[in-house]
Amino acid sequence: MIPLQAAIMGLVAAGALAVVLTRDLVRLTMASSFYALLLVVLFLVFQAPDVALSELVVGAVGFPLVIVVAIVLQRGG
Amino acid sequence: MDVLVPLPVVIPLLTAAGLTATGHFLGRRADDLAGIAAAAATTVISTLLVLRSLDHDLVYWFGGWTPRHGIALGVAFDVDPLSAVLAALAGALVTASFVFAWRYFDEVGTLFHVLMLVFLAAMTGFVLSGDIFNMFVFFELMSVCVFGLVGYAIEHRAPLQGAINFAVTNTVGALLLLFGIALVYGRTGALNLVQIGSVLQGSRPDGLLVVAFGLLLAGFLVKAGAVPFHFWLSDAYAVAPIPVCVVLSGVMSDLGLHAVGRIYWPAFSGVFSANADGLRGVLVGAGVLTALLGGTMAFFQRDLKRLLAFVTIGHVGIFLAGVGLLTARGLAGTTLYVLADGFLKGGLFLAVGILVRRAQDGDELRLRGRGRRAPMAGLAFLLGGLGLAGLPPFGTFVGSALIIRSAGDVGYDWLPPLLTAASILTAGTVLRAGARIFLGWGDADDPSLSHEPRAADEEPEKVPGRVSPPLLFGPALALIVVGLGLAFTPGLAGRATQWAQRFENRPAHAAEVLRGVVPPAASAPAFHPGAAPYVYGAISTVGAVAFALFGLYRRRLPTLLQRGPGRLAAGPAARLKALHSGIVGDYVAWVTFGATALTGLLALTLR
Amino acid sequence: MTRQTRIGLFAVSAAGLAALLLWAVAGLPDFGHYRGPYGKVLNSVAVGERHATNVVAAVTFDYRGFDTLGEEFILFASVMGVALLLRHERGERERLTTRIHSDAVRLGGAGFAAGLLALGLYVVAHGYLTPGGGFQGGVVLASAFALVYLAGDYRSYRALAPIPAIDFAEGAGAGGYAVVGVVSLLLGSAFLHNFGPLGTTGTLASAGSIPFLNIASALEVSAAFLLLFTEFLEELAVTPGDG
Amino acid sequence: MSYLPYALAVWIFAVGLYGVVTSRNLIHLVVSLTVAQSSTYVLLLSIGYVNRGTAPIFADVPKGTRAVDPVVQALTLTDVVVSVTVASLLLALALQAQKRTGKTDPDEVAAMHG
Repeated sequence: MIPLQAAIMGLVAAGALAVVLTRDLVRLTMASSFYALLLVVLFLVFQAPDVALSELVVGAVGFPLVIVVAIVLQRGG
Repeated sequence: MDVLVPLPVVIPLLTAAGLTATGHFLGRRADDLAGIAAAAATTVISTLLVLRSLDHDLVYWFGGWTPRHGIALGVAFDVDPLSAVLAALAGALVTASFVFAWRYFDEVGTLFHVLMLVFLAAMTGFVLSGDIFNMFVFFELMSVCVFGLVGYAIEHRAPLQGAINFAVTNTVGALLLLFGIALVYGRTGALNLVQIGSVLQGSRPDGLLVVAFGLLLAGFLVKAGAVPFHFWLSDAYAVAPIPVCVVLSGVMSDLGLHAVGRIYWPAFSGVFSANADGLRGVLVGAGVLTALLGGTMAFFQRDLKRLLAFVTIGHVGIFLAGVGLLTARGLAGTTLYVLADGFLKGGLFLAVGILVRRAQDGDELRLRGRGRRAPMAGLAFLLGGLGLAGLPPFGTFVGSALIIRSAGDVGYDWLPPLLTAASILTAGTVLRAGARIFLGWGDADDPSLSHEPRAADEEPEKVPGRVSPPLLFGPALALIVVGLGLAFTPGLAGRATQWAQRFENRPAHAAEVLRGVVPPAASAPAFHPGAAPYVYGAISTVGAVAFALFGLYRRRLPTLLQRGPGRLAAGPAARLKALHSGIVGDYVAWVTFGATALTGLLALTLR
Repeated sequence: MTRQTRIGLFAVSAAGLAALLLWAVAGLPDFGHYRGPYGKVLNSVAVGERHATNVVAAVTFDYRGFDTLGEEFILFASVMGVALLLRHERGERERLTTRIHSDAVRLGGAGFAAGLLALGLYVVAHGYLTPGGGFQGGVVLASAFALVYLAGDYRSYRALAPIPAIDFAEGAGAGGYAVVGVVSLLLGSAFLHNFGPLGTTGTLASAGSIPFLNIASALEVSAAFLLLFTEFLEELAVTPGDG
Repeated sequence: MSYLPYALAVWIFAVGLYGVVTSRNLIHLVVSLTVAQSSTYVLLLSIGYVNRGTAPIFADVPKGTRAVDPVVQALTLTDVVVSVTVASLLLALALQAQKRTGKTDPDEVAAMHG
């Protein structure tokens, strides 16, 4: 294991907790996108570029888009 | 390789895709016709697969990737009669529900048919697959189809609750399953079930294997609806449209249990062979608990769909106990039981559907005596209830006879009375509802039954135009008759036992799948049920009728009798009902608890 | 069950489950020392057998192509499910808001969407050579269309992406994947058997029928995400009516 | 130290489930569920990792270079799709629940019990 791997794993561990503990919806969207980006980096470090690309397009772009719509609607927008 | 093997998955998928692509341009009835045709074709081909695999498995390697040096490179279907027959059951139930649903879902265009067809393909794929990750894919495919179908009645609150609870708990179940798969892959470097078994040959059950198996079990039992993973089931089945319930209750729950047998025998039976007693104790114990809880909760329902949902849970418990005996006879008996029971429950749900369509209501008490105008549905209720009770020699009797004998083989003589008690509870409750609705028997009110929102509201609004009665009664009675009559297939019990023994013989199975060595055909052992199953069948039937009468006229019993035991039972019953809170957070906590308890118990008994 | 009871039940169970899981993962090979035969064999034979330089793509579209068929239909079924759940009842009327944006925003958005479109096509096309493929490229393509909504308005979005056309693409993509499998059957080999000419390793014209599966899944995925975006965005444009 | 990545997966799983169980908002519940799901990506990919191995893509490297396991990556790709589909279906349900009942708290959406 190299320090880079340990560091990014630590960030992912903290990121997961941060997402779950965020109760404000707008912040939640940002936190979950950020968490997805952390996962992307982790997957790159794990030599999985295909998975990283998937996580990037889904977790950091596609899914937040849907969530934003859901939040706008939930707030009666 | 047999060209028919992929078709039960491919035909419904292609039809679904075709309907989606062309649905906007075709006539109104195209979806009904195409759906019925595809589901019927799937049924026929699955039945042909049963007949073709009588003597040996049909192993099919997708992409033509046959194993090299015992290492599977691709994904395999491993077809044996006990699996193919469940695929046929799924096909038959979907066909019946399409016929029943003729013009039922006009409002949503092709969406209902498309989702049901993909759901059918997912079930056949799940049951035929011999690859553990492929099973996960089909497990998820089943779930995803059902999320939408359960929540069909979006304008009401209960269906949304049912769909959310289903989606979240089943996703957590799938996560447990995938965790288990990852652990197994990390240890063995294999995903093919038989190859996993070969790699694990001679391994001791260490922490990884015990926990991995526990997680796989937990995942499948969430789908099956075993205690304490069952909470989502009653919520979801109570609100899904009737044609969907037929399939959910008739076959999907049972597939989770079939999967338990399917992963245990090829992959894990070698590892756990020395400690099979402990595993048996855990599985049968969970089964008995589930059976009694399901039967008890069914008794307290007045909404017919929710009542049948708890009946489903009760029978899942019986099947879990049957599979959990870990014998060929137990497996064979369970499959035959599942088959007859699937047809009967399907028929019962359709009978409820007829009532809901006629009377715009699905509540036992409000429907009291109002079923007289639908005598065919009443007939379906009576026959279905008696069939569920295991009236010899009909319906579920053969399966339950095999399970009873198998319990004796492993020294579990206490099991048959408990399972009989469970089927008295479930069948008695069905008969009670039937007698109240179709004969007008019993009291008009019973405050101990749970009050639920009107089920009629969850069905599509009044169907445009008249639907000819045979389209409604036909499928219901056909399912009941098939369910009752299957038991008369000559030599069924013996042949099914022989098929199950092919699971037991792991080395021969491994050689067949990984090296293409076709085993010599074995002759079917004769099965003589002996006197005990008949006695239990008679007790169960008489008990069910008596229990139905008790349910109807309980409040006319002498006050003394009502007070004492009634008081004693009231407290625990209320607490039990309160556990079914309908809140998803509770359910996920229960799933976590169940996974921990199950895995922990396995760790205690298997090491 | 009160919230406290629930959280208590969960805390105890989750602690137990975590302990069991940690016990289990201790039995895995040390991190970085994996020796499983499956992946090793594929890494050594896939490029030679399939002329695809991306072994992950060879696994998803060939060795385990059947899993991917299931995956395509998971996406397919979920989009159908979303369409079923977000369908509009009679009485709900559309609120056709025309958002006013400056031409600069529209132009910029359109340019960005065109760029995304090109990127998506590239990612799709090179999937079996380098990272990427039908799924990732498909999502990018769908995002390009969604951008048209954000930059322009709902009406031009709907004109660009009419529902029957997307439905057709959705069915054709998912069905196309299965059809490629059926073609193998008709040619007398196993379902999803790779039948095309394998071509020269490292070029676009390689890997046999993998490119067909790749294109089918790109079509399916972009249509699926487009439908998904449309269904959700449509919710914004609709208000519950009186009936 | 060599089990740290696996422990990370267990941690993410537990954290995600905690979010699901304690959630007061359906959207938050869905996001927590995707977090829990991401634990399986981490577990699968770390199982297949090989020290000093390259990605299983042999475009620019000589054949026979030591590479990480491609199968777990294919499985994870499927898993990512599963996660996003389940999440979008649940969001659709959450939207309807809010639209029909005005409730966003999963504890309050329940209509039937017992």
